[in-house]
Amino acid sequence: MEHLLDITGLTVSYYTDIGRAIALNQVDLKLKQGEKLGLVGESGSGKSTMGLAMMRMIKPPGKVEGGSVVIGGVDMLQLSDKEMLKRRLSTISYIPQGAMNSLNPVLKIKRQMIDAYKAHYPNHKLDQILQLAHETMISVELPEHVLEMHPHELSGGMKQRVCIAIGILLRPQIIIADEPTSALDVVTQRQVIETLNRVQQKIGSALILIGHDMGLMAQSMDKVAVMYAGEIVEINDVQTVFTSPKHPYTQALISSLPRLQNRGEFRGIPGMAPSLYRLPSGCRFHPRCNQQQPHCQTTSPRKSIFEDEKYVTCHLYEAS
Amino acid sequence: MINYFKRNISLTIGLGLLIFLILFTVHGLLTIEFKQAYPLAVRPKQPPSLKYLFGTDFFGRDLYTAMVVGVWQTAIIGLLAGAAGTIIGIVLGFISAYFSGLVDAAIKFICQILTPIPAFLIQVVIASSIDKRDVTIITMAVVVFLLSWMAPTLVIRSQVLSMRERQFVAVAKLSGMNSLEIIFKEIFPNLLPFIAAAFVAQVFQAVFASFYLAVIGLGPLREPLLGNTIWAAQSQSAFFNGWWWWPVGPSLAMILILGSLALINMGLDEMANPRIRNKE
Amino acid sequence: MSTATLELKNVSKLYRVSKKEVHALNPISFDLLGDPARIITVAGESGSGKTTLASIMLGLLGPTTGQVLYEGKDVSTLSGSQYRDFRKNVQAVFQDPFAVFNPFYQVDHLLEVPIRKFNPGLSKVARRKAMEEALEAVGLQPSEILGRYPHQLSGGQRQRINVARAIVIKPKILVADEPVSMVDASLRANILEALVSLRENYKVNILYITHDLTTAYHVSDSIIVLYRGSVMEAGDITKVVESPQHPYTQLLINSIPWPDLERKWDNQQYANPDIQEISGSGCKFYSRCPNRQSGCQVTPQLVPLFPRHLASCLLHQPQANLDSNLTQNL
Amino acid sequence: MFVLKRLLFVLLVVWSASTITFFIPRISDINPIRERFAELARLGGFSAGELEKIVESYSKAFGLDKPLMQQYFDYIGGVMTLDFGVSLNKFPKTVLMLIAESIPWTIGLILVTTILSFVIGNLVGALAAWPLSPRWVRGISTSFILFQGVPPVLLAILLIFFVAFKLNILPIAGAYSIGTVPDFTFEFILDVLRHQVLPGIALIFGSLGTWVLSMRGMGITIQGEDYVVFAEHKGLSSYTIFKDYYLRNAMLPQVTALALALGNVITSAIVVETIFGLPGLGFVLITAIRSNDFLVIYGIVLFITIAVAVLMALVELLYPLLDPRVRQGQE
Repeated sequence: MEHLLDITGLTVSYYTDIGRAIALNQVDLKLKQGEKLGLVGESGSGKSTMGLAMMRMIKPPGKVEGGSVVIGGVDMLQLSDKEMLKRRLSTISYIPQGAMNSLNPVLKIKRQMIDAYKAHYPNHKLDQILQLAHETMISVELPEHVLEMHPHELSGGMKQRVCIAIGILLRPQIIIADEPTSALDVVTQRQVIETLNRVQQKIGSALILIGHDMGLMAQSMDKVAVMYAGEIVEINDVQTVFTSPKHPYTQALISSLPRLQNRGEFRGIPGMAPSLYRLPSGCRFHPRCNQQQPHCQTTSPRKSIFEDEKYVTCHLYEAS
Repeated sequence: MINYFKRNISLTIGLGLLIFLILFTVHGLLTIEFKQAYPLAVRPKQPPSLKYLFGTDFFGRDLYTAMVVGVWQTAIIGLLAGAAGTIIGIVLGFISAYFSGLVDAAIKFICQILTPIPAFLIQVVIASSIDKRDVTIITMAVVVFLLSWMAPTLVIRSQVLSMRERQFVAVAKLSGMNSLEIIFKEIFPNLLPFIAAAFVAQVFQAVFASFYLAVIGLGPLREPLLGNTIWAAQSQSAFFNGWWWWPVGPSLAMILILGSLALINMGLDEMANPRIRNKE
Repeated sequence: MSTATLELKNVSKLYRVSKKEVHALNPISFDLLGDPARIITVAGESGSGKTTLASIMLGLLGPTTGQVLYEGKDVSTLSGSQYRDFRKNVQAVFQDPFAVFNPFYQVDHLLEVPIRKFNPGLSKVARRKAMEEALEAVGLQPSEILGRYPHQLSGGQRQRINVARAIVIKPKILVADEPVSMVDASLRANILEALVSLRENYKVNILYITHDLTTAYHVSDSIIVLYRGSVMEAGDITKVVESPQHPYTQLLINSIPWPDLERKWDNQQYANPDIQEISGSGCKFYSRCPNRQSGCQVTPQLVPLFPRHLASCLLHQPQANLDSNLTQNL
Repeated sequence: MFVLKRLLFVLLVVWSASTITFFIPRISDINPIRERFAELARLGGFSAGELEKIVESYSKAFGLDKPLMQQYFDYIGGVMTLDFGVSLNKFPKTVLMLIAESIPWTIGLILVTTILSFVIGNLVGALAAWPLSPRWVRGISTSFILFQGVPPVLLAILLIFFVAFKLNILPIAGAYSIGTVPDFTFEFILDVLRHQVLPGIALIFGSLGTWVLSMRGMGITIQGEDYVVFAEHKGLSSYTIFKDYYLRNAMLPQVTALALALGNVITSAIVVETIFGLPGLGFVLITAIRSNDFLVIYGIVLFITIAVAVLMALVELLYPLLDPRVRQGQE
């Protein structure tokens, strides 16, 4: 089956005074229409860079050094700047992490939605746009009068839903939500995630939820991609990730989770994530791996691909 | 260290200019005859030449000597008024932030009421109320200082207040430090860049203000302060009479002084708020 | 009954924000007993008053009404040596692992000050040794930590240094204000483990303040659920988490994204948290409550429902034979 | 309520300024009238005995013989009703009349130069911080910033030297050419404008750098804000982002800064006026200083203080129109 999103060999580096930090290294990711993927990893694992690279929003000192991001047959990285401007929000949209500050404080919500719309369809009539804005507000469960308000009059959860409303305004094929609930209370978090799921279902787009909360992934995602030090080490359906994780890092991550059953057990992952400036040789996880083998230190593992574009990058699975 | 200077260009250039000015003045002070900076010492109205590097004026003063003395006097006014303003600012700022409540409200209120009053104009009132024959370099410094302590007070107060809300202060309290220790050991070291910037800004303001007062004829008339020289040149219509060197020399010297202070101030700002560091 | 180490008597806090009164904390009373050492969670959303409660207990903030008693004496009137004793024994770990460090100093400063203050007789070598021991106790390599500046360390390392600071002092009570919320998920377990071992090895009573009920469930013995400054439910942690009685607690627990495919969110729709909340008398949760009734305009009392399980909701009848004292139920 | 508060603040500012100007001369025990007439006496008008008599009668006329507190209340009352007394030098002209005659020149100069330097400075500063700007914009901004340390007065002197004296393109001083009669003819207006060019340039460039510098700093902060980044994610054109998301927000603190800078703006303008011999407030002030016309000095100082305080209050009252967050806070 044709994939909606096909990322291959995506590589991004940041160049600073200290040297080159490889934030993404040869990442592959495929996604079908309507699929919901959770992208998890600790801070510095490259999950946000992944989202920005898909939007082509990597800015200096960052640099996309290779690979392709093909959406519906078109490689985003090959488009002209002007064409890419048109694709943002209409083909692929991004719901930011800091909803608290992602809305322009001096403009009404209405105006910020109209701006977004007009940037793509400058000739459409205003009442037509407003009609759509109203519908979109309803679909994120916000009262219509929010359109007439300024951001500071809204609560955190409402602001986040306004951001979702702007994100889905043009019915994009792919929605990337970057930790959309990190600053919200659990009750609000649940509602925002549920709203996100509902609108995703309604417009039938693919959804990528970036985050570090495995709980949210378990609650609402179909697939989970686990990132470690700039690479996807495992990508699998949510069932497999939680019940029989393959990669030793995923295994450690899953067993460190606090659940109802394992009260009072603490299983942290020993060691620290490596600095992106000084990555270990061979497998990037080998210094912290409990199933380390001699060749892990020298050779990078290859992908072991299972059916339906799922894979794990670990020497343990290379033979099979 | 050297790398930092490479990055903070304005600080580097500003300090460079300052060092040049210091060398110029020190060398000058060691070689000049002071009395040539005062009237009737040399042949009047001479354009710049090898003998009179910067020319001489209508009253028979050697303008090179006058400039050396003028820069020196400017430095005294700037440092005195600047230091006094900064110290008052630190003391009041800390008192205000430390005691909070009524004391703070009073200090803040007074500063806020005084800030909109154009300081220069009040300085004009003060300076014009002093018997002109008594005006000295020190009185200039005092006049300038009297209305310039509010800005550093407000700056340091707000910095101490924001610093006091920082969590490391709460932790220091939990670790058993008393209020005085917290102020001097925890807060004060972090304020050093701000205090340095406030001091330089204060010196800049003092030099600026005393210069303005002198330019409109409210300086110590007998001294060859840079502003006084310009005022004298203006009142003798130097440009109309073709004595262009008379006002231009001191003007350039003043530009160098204020320019170096402004650059150092910019550099210190950058140091205190690295967030604003330009990414160029 | 032995003297409580720290006793809160009708403590409340009222803020005045431009003429509006905000009840950050409504009167609350409970004691933290010295023995046996326990971990008590104070849970709530932002604005629930949990951080205000922490600041009052630490003596960083004065209560509007009521008293905080340390070993029976009002904290605000403690004399020099008594105050030092209070300071030494009531300590904290804060949320932000960076903000607690003074950027001017090396990280040693954070550990050295309390040793110097509370153990003035120690020699330099002995101080160094105490610092090293504390760092090792939280699983850090002293040689990798001492002499560094805070920005040179990772968030997880910094937060463990904070716990080490508490170990150095060996307090009787530790207030841990959201100690893991700004730390990566994979490192949380290490820090929580360090906290639990403080309780085990040093008999430290810990007040664990959090909005995250999953970690609370894992580390603590009992819980106080706050909502807009009032206690909604309190008691044994397993009882409250496994069978919550107050509609607010139910909502909270139902909203937890358990990392568990067996425990998925149900399809129930809850009252929108964005709706305008009415302030004034009555149950604080009234405007959001799915079960609200006309009687809810009266402020409900915190009453016992089961042994070691209290709730303040009119839906539930108090069990008259049980103790309604909050301390006894924790 | 808010308006009332601002008004009270203005009154307090004016009250403290007039208190200062009232007491300072009295502390320094200079009798302005004696000072004035002593100078006339030196020039040989009358004898020392006559001087005392004249001083006494004038003191009576000015109410200087009344008790100090009485004088003080009269004075404050006068200031609040813009009655600053009479000029000693140009008797019987009142101070207010002198101000009224000269102020159009000053207002014209200040208005034009402040608007120009504020607009140009902020635009250049904003562009300099904008990552998509061409390199030369940054070059221009840096050169403007270098002017920041140079007071307008010094620029004025250098401009007179290079442009008026050396190149002789523009007049050295004066408001209009000597010998022309003030009239509303085209030639006369052109002549006036020609005379305003150099003072104008001096004032604009003297304050431009400050705006460029502060706006550039502000701009660097704002462009990292989440809402600017989100605007990019929305696919907005860089023009829209620059105008509505970046510039509008970065301008807010600059407007407040403008209110605070008013005092300096006016100070610079009146000093530059004296350098060019323009017949504005500065000229009246310097004439008064030279001739010990104290009431004129105090009158001008207080008048400007009132103007600055009122303008600052106006900016603060208008600010909510720009920033909806403040708007709500007030209601």
